[in-house]
Amino acid sequence: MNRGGCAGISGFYRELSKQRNCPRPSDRDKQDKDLTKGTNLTDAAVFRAQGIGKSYPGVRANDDVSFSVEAGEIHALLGENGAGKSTLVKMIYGLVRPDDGEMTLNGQPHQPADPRAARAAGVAMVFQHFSLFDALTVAENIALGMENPPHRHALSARIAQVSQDFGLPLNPARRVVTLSAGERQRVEIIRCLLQNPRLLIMDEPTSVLTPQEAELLFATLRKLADGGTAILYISHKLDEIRAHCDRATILRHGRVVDSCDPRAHSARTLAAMMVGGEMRPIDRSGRRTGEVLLQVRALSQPAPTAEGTALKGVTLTLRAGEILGIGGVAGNGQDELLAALSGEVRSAPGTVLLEGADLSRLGPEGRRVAGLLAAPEDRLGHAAVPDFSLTDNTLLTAGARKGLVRKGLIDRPAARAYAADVIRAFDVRTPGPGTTAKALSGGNLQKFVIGREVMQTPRVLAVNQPTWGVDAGAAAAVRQSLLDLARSGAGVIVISQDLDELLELSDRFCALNEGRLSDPVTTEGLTLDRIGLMLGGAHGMEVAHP
Amino acid sequence: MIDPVALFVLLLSASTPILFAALGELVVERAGVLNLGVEGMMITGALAGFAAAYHTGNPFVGFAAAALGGALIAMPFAALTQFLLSNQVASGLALTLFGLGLAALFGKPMEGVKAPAMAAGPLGLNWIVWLGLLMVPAIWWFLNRSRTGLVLRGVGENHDAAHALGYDVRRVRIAAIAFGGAMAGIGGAFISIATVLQWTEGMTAGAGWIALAIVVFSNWTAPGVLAGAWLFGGVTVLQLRLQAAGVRVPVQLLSMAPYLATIIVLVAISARQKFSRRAGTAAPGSLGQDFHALR
Amino acid sequence: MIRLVPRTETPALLQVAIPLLAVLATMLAGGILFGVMGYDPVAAIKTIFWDPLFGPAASYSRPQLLVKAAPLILIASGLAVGFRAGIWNIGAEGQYIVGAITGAAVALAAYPAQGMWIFPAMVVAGAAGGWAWGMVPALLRNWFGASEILVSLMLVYVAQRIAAWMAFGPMKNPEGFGFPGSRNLQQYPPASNPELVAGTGAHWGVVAAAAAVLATWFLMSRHIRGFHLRAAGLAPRAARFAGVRPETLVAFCLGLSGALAGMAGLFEVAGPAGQITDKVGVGYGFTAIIVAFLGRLHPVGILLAGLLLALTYIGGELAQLTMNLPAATVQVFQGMLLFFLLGFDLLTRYRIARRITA
Amino acid sequence: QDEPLKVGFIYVGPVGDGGWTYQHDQGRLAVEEEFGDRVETTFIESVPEGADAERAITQLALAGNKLIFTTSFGFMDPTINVAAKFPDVKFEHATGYKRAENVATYDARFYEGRAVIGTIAGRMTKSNKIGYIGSFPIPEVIQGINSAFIHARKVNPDVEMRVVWAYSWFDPAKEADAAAALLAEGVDVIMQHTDSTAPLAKAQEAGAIGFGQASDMAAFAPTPRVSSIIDNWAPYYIKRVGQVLDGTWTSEATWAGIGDGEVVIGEITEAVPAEVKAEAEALRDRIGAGEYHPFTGPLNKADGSAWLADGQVAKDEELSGMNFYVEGITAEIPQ
Ligand SMILES: Nc1ncnc2c1ncn2[C@@H]1O[C@H](COP(=O)(O)OP(=O)(O)OP(=O)(O)O)[C@@H](O)[C@H]1O
Ligand SMILES: Nc1ncnc2c1ncn2[C@@H]1O[C@H](COP(=O)(O)OP(=O)(O)OP(=O)(O)O)[C@@H](O)[C@H]1O
Ligand SMILES: [Mg+2]
Ligand SMILES: [Mg+2]
Repeated sequence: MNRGGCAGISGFYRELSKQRNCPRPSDRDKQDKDLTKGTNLTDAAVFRAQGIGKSYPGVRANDDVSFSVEAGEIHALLGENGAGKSTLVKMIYGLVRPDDGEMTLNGQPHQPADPRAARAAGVAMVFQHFSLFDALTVAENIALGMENPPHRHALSARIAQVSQDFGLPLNPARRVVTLSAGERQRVEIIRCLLQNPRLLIMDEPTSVLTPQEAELLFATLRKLADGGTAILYISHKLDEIRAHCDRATILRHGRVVDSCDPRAHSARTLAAMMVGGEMRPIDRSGRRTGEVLLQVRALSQPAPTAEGTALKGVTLTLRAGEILGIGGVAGNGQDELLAALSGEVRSAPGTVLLEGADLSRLGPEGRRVAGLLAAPEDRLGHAAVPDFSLTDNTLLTAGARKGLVRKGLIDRPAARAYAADVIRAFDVRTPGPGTTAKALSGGNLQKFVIGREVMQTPRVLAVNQPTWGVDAGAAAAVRQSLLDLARSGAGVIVISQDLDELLELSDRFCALNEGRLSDPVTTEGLTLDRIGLMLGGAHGMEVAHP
Repeated sequence: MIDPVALFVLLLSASTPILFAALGELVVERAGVLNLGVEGMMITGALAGFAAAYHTGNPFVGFAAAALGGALIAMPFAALTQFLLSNQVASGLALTLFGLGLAALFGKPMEGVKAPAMAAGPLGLNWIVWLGLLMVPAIWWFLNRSRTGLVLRGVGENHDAAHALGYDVRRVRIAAIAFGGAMAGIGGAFISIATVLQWTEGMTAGAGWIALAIVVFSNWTAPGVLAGAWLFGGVTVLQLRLQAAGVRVPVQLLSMAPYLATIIVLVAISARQKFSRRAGTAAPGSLGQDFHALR
Repeated sequence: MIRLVPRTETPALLQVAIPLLAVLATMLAGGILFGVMGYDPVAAIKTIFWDPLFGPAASYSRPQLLVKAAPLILIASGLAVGFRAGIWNIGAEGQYIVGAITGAAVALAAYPAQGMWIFPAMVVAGAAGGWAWGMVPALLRNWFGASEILVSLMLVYVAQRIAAWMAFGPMKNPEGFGFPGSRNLQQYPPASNPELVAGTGAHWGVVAAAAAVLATWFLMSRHIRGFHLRAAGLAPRAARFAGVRPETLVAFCLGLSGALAGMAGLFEVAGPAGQITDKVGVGYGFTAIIVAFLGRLHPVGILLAGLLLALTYIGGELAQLTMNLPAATVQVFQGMLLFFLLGFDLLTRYRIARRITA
Repeated sequence: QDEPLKVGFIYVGPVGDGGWTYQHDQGRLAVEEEFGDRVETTFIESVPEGADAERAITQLALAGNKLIFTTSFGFMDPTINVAAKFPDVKFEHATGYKRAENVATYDARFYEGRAVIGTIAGRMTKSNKIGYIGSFPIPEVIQGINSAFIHARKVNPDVEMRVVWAYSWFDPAKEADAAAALLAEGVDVIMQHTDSTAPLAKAQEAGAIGFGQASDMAAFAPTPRVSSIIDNWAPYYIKRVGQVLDGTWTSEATWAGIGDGEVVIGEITEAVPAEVKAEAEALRDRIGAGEYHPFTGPLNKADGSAWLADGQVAKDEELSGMNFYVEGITAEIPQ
């Protein structure tokens, strides 16, 4: 076990890769390559794409994309939301057929009719969103991802074997619904490994992982790469890419705009390449903290679902003009804490107070009226109704404070005007307030959701993962708007797994761990080591020794 | 007073139509499709089977035709729900209306004639009764041990994931719907060919709805379906048997019992899922949801 | 090759055009069917769709459209609210039956008293009965997570058996020579639900149906609660975030649709049907699901769909009468109508595009 | 020649039910045959009892039908209601008890036929157990059970009667289960007052015998169907249509039986010994000739209380509300 140790969290703290005070996983792995059955270590391209194009109605998702991935290489695919990364890898995996261009795999033409053909040709893929079957067992899930799985018992034995070899222990008989996010990812990876892929594709695999899990993933990937597998890796986490990838191909508006060695560039320059312009630095100036706005006192709550986390005695204080950052790895109670703040879950009397008034028993509407607003993590389906227009989506939260709803009656012109205001003020790129939320790209919808809350001039705004899966440009805009809100005298709580974001935004920092909130520390001068200790050996993680 | 063995034999025949229909619906629901058109498919099978048996003089040809008829009448439902992404509840109700009406129309020439008698199978039970019993382990094996069954469960559990892995969700579902139609058809034909030996309008008299209840009662398992079919068949047979023996029974109350039992079982399995960390119900994850993949 | 592309916005015209298209397609397919069966297709279609409205006996059948459509519209209005919120009450038939029983129970208990209070009390009792029957699946879903689709469906059968029990036992008419069935409420004026204006077919149920259409229209398109309901149907978590309590929503939707169905049952048993028999449930609860979908879950659509379905029933009877078309034709017809509607409905959510090729 | 007389029929089931409705439609066809161009008949089938019935009857009246037969008990109140609105239209309601100036009622003395087949049953049973599948515990069905039992006992004092209520007029699967339950009880003759052939099919499987009900069910002859009790509405319909045509129609309550040809005993097959056949036919003829009433004393009720004294004949009013078994039937009538 390696709980909270140096190697365990080093991958998460991007800076550590520079500090080199821990050996990189790949360095360690190079010492025992024999674990993998590597055969081909030549640098010939395993996969090559030539002039690939794909159109969707109104969008040229990929245009004349050419690049190659070599054996033993971890190759990053970078780009803004909607740049065409997922489309590209779906074509390689046979889920989408390219309109034009050619692909070769191991020198052979690669035109998979469906994913099964792609798998037969040696391509394996881990998806952006899990492609697992909750009610089925691990073994069944893996069998479904293989062309000719061995008999049940033999398969279980092989799963046990391979998962041991790669240090990713898994019980083949467990039902997936009982597994943690990290364990689920293991299932996907083992499913790929069992096929001895020539090319392994990973589409944003780390967005759901704890740092330890991510670290373990990279160790595995490096092992595979050293064994000769070509790996195509998609992520928005630039530092992660800089730490672990050998090469990067950058897409913008469906076209390849650059190709580079990510280790040779800073995150900022990479982001600039993606966006095609310089990023404006964040302005933190001009804030001062004032009186206490929000108090949370010994908030305890049972886990809402079997998969959820209980909150245990969460206590915090938030002042006017202050941004409180709450860090921690996913699944430690972030969603539950936000729900307790937003009022989706009511808590015991006296646990949530805004400017002295007890809001604990109020629902979301009551709390909004009082001035406590929130924006949950999942924008599509939680913060917004995908099938509603943006106008209707304003009614979701802004009805009372913006006078869009009076005595229960909806004032639609007012709602439309407010939606237009948000769109204008937050530079939401969309045809207009009549557009459905699901038609917006992730970053634009996030700007709209944050804007909808910010423009209601809340006393306190709590946000969860405000920039999750959002590209660099939109992320910067969202962060700036939170800073501006705090400058205007409101209190802001930012719950995030992105420590950079927290360090950038917050005045004080707490860690959420297994539903417990640590005491706050001032961010100024806070070191990553210190944060690592605060996050304290994340829950239930097994980190195998290589 | 009442011979339990004899009672059991009664129960076997009585439960056969609903057993077939429910086993078929089980497979359909396991593939993630809720088809409320069982009654329409049963009556179609009852007519198609009867007509074929009458014209060929061979009851077994009749059952084959019933399977075909049931599968065919399910195809508009399949097309609607799989290609046109229509609501499954409404489409199923439409299928019931359509099947009942169509069978009544096309059944006019079949009125008043008698089906060829069926030779009894082992132990004096109808061959189709045996076939039904055999289908229980067969479907259990298919669902839990076969590769195709695994794919089918995968499709029913999470159609997006199944699609991402390259399985043709629609094709699996259409095949399952056809199978469900065929099984319902055989169940219906058991009534016309083996039980009544005649065709009459509306002769399935609501058996299809009972089949739907049984699938829920079974918690989506083949042995559970057998238990459910026996419970429903058993309560009917038992109350009739008690009446025949001169015992006074509260018929109306007893006939509610299976439905109440189904509700209780449903509540129990749902509660187990809700309150325990282990997954309780085996209700397929994508049951009743539309699937649409863009390529 | 053609392919489907999701729409981001549905043109308003389509909402109207699609049901019309479905009706036309049904006429066409039905015409072919009639032709194959050896009937004159044009005459058959005319008899079913035209004669009830403008035929020789239209002055009678037009009001009858209201009588037939009223329970369908009343029930469907309630169901559609729930369907919009993603709550699938398919047990309205049971709620209808229970409402009829509890409503009639008040009248039978009061018999032979006279009083203005009796009918209003029956309406309340009918609504309460339906409401209570709808609350069973609601509570079981809220407490245990049991599927309301299945529980409400099961409760239909239980209700049917209760009706039979009542008709043969507790509610049997003591002056009915041992025949099953309760007293006829039409013959007990304080409890009857007669035509309000002679020759219009309008009884209190029609009034209630009209009120339900108006009220649900107001709720769904003007009121924030209706907005919340729609949000809950599309994105339950978002609705919760907006301030909707899922439990309240489930109880509200099942309670509302149950109460409306129960009221429909009461108006029917006190009016056109007259008495509790074992066949008091004649399928209005199931047909109302079809009406709700035909009406695209919109109150105005439901109003029209209810009338349309009533038209096919009455037209179907006329076609039997004048052309000897078998009764089953109506079922086939309704089945086709629904099939076509569901099929064309796709066009509201997706548009058809030609596959773009290189 | 003036306009043909238009005659309408309302059926509770589909014409193709092979039972009750089928037989009424046979009666309608007989009317057409009899009067040819002078009449024009129409029908509406599968009309639910209740709200829809009133409308369907009205439609018939509006369509110009001057004589309307409403052929199910559940149409009683709707018939009366519509009749009040159409005083110049004549109505005939089957099996009900409410009449009006222009509403007549008619019914058949099915119990007369039950007496005949009860005799055959009593003679034919070897196990001395006769099974009876009842639809609903209503007077008409109870008359039939009593009549069948009385006459079976007459020829076979050891006979016992087992009654099973299906609570349906037509549910083949349920009827089959009911028959199977009776057969399991050791019954070897099945009588039924439900409309499907399922009990006959079960009887055939078990080597027992049964009787056609409502229609002849000849497809099951010569065995298991050894005879049948047929509802034959044709004579009555022809008579009443004729009366309307010649203007002699009046509202009355008709309860006709074997004598009027309304209840017909289907052919008794060779599966029945000749002497039994003769005995049954003799009984049939005596009833038909009015020489014998199936409910003739001495008869006691099942609870032992006296009902009819020796030679006393049951009054029609008593029969039409019959809600008790006669002595010897041990079961209870469900309430
Ligand atoms: N099935 C589809 N139908 C229509 N347009 C699509 C479809 N899938 C993707 N697109 C469009 O293609 C473009 C590329 O999308 P893609 O999903 O490949 O982006 P991405 O780079 O993976 O973005 P992200 O970082 O958000 O995952 C987008 O503009 C998107 O709107
Ligand atoms: N099936 C689809 N049909 C049409 N457009 C699609 C489809 N799938 C995705 N898109 C569009 O693609 C764009 C990007 O989609 P994608 O799902 O890759 O991620 P996102 O929501 O932008 O961001 P992320 O998932 O990374 O948070 C969005 O504009 C979305 O509307
Ligand atoms: Mg994305
Ligand atoms: Mg993507």
